[in-house]
Amino acid sequence: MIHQFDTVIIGSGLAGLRAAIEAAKYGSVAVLTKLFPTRSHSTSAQGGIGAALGNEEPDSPEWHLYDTVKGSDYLGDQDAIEIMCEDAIRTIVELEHLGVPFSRTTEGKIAQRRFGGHTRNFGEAPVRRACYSADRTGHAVLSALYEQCKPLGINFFSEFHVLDIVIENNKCHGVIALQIENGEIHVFNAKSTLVASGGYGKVFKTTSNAFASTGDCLSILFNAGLPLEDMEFFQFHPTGLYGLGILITEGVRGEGGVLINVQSERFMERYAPAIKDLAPRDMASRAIMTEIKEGRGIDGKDYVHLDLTRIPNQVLSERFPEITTFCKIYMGIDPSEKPIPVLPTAHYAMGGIPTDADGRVLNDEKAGVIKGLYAAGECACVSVHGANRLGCNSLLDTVVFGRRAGIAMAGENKNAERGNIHRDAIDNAASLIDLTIKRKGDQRIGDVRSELQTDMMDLCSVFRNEQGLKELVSKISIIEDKAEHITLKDKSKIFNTELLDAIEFGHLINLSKVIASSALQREESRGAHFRDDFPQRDDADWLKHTFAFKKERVVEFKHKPVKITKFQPEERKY
Amino acid sequence: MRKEVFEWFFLRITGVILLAGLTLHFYTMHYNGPAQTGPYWRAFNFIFLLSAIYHGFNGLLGIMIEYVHSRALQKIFEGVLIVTALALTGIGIYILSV
Amino acid sequence: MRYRLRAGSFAWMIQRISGVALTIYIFFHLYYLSSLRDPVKFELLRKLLDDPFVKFGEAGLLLLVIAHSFNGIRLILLDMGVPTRMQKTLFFIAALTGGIIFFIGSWPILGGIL
Amino acid sequence: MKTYNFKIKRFNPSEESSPQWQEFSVQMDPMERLLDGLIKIKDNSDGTLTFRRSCAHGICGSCAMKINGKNGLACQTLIKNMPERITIEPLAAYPVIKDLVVDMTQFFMKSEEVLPYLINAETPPERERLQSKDEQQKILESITCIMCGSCTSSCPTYWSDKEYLGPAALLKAYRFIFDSRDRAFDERLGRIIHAQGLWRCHSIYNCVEACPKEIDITGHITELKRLAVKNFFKRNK
Repeated sequence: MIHQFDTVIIGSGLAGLRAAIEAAKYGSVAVLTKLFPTRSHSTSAQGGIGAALGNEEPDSPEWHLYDTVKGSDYLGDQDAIEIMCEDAIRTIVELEHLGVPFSRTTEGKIAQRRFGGHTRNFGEAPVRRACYSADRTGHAVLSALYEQCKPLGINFFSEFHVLDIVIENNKCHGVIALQIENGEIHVFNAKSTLVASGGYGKVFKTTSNAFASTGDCLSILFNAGLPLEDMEFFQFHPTGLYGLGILITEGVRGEGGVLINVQSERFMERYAPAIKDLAPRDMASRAIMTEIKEGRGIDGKDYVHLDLTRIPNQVLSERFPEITTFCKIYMGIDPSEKPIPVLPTAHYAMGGIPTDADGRVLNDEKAGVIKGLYAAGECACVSVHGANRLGCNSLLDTVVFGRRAGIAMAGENKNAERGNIHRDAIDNAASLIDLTIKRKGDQRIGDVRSELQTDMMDLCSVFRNEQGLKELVSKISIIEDKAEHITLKDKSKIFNTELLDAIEFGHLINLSKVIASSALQREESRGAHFRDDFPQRDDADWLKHTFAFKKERVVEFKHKPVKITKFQPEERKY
Repeated sequence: MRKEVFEWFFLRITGVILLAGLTLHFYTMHYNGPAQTGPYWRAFNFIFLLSAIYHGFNGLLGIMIEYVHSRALQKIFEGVLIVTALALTGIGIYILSV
Repeated sequence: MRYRLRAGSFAWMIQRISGVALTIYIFFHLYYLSSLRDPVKFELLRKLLDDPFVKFGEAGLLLLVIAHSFNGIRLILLDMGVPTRMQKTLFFIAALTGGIIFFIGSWPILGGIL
Repeated sequence: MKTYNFKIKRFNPSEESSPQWQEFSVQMDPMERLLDGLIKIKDNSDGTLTFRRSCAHGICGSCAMKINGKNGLACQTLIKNMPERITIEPLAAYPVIKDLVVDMTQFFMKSEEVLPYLINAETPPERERLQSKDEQQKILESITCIMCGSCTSSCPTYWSDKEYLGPAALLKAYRFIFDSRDRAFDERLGRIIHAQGLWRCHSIYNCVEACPKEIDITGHITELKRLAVKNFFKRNK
């Protein structure tokens, strides 16, 4: 079936929907999602969305800018960060007007709380900057955006799995997708296409990410010859529930929760004397892993405790109902009575599809763009998060740059021809499915996938080194071969989730290879990327973005300078 | 659509009236209460009768909607129920007017 | 269909069945009352009431009335704002008091034959 | 590790004429979720087993199903709280697409009937609209709905009457009617007080028991009923 739209948006998370609302003012919009819109992973975001509203105490966008730059370990592009922080206040107010039920202060304003790495007056002390809706901020914002799409007549294609994004002659023509329910192939010809497909945390074994977070579109674009930027930077959130990876928001530390080791020591005081438990995530994760490595994990095991018993019960139940329930359900622990066992969990991809500040996808490290192709949200790399994202900046990133991409697309659509996807591209997509279903061999998808995820976790998580990464690259190569021999039992056209698993797994392997190779080539430690063999930041050689390109079966690298405007790199201390 | 609000509310009101009426009814029937004559009794019986028919038939109407799905059939059943209820009311008034 | 057996669902089914039965009973009741104008017929029907079988029927009627009324009271209380967590408790209270009242109320009807 | 028996209702309407029960035994760690069990079956025994899942911690609403007769999220059901024999069926009242996957189109359409979005045409203030804590308190529970469909699937009225709006849509209506910032009170109320709306709720409370987020759905619907009645008398004065 062939559809014609002005704008096609892949992904119905915050970035996709915010862009859709904007683009729908100027033309027809289709939103494709492999789930149902409100099931997108944005809904899992707990803690908050950052903006220097100053509702609870003095704050300024300038401080927000400084914190974000410093948090990014100076790898973030400062012009883009400035756009984000300046636009933050307007963005939050707009979200509130759209219906987001933010938690309130006693005067009825949007309430704000402390979050990791957000400080007042350039690093003096933590500041209340994260706007929240209890601990369901993502859910609240996503619901409101989805709801507001309704009166705008935006067309939703739920449970459509993207097979290909068609790019010819440096122009994007649209998308080929599989309708999961009946196995039919749909073609979406578009003037402009936005990739807002989210993250890819499923490359790791322990992750806070949803099953759907497999980075399909990044892998598709990478295979099409487009670069992926800064893929070595993958954030590990310090406080995932032990064994499960389910996230406990940083907001709890903003409200007084602390990390403690086996000696009941509040160890973050040693790692970040000024802001302690509110240190950025990369530092907190490393601190936890160091404590464990040095034998101060709880009961000699590989976890530490997150102590929320210090938070008043009323605050806990009012502001953190969801995580209180998680802890009770999954760990059998009432967080008001006992500390929770936590361990860093793979959380957020700083890297992704390189774009400019209006979401246009770059086709090289020199700022050339692909016509009609945009990206926003976690899958994109603007880059506002650099080497490490600050908590509550990701939701802000999605809505600020989602909106900008929406406006840019509407602008471009005025003078653009609608793309036309040719028969052979459609046949290719169909044959991909055919081949996957008919493939014969002795491998089971579950086994090979968990092998990949375990290897990534062991060799490419919080601490990395050359030997491990080299081993990983060759392991991935073996896994890639094994994947050729995965047999599917489900041959049906109707809701074939085994087929989708297989397709997604192909993308996971592809991205793992890019992540591992990118990590291997960056011989320094910066933000979330820490190399035991190069423990120092090296601004002389490495203050630059990585651009990874596909070259046959290997990954090739180019680099792009970091945009520095207001803040020169300094040693990063908290 | 206002009609449905009223109907739902009035179902509760008639329910309460019926409850009070039944208690009294049961008492006079089985524990030799006062003889049921005079204008007050007549008024009581009248309200009691109307409440019972309203409450019962409104209940049936509601149940009918949930199991009959064709709009046309719904209309037919609704008509039948209303006619039956009116007929019963007539008979009731006739009996009470002895 | 375990959902059918929960207190709220069970109460609803009783309410529905007893409601329909009682509405049908209006026909019989009016037929009985219509005999008030005809002494011969009235006497005939009166005699019928002494039949133990009819007595049981009458007790059954009382049971329906009590069930419907007591659950009705429960529903009205809930409509008026009694919190949801009370709904099961209210169901059991209604069942218990209803049962007792049925026992007391059916005594004058069944007393003669039991 | 302990062995559990999963008895799953399988059905592919395009290939079979009626559902079949199939049993699997699965080795489970007590810390694991029911969803982990289903994934183990899919990965190790039968790749054709079909179910939805995404976030795996009870916030996206994908994996609602009927577990031992009760609707719930597979990702929020810890295996150690389950008996050794577990019966799993798709949610009732929605057409089955395949195995545990049901067609929820109708379910979502119901919500759209109640204008499920904040409506306020007044010129917004420069900053946020103020909302007191008390005003927000009214909607706090209703905004936690994850649209998993457990409630509507447990409702006996919905079983027999697919035209009924159902608990989820009514809860959505509540969420906006009681939002102090919304201005579409009359229009939205009009969308729920028709014969197939509020009044088809008979306070059965199955939805409350089914809701994985423990929302007092019937309580919210009752408040809507009272509001409708109050509004009726106010207008007819």
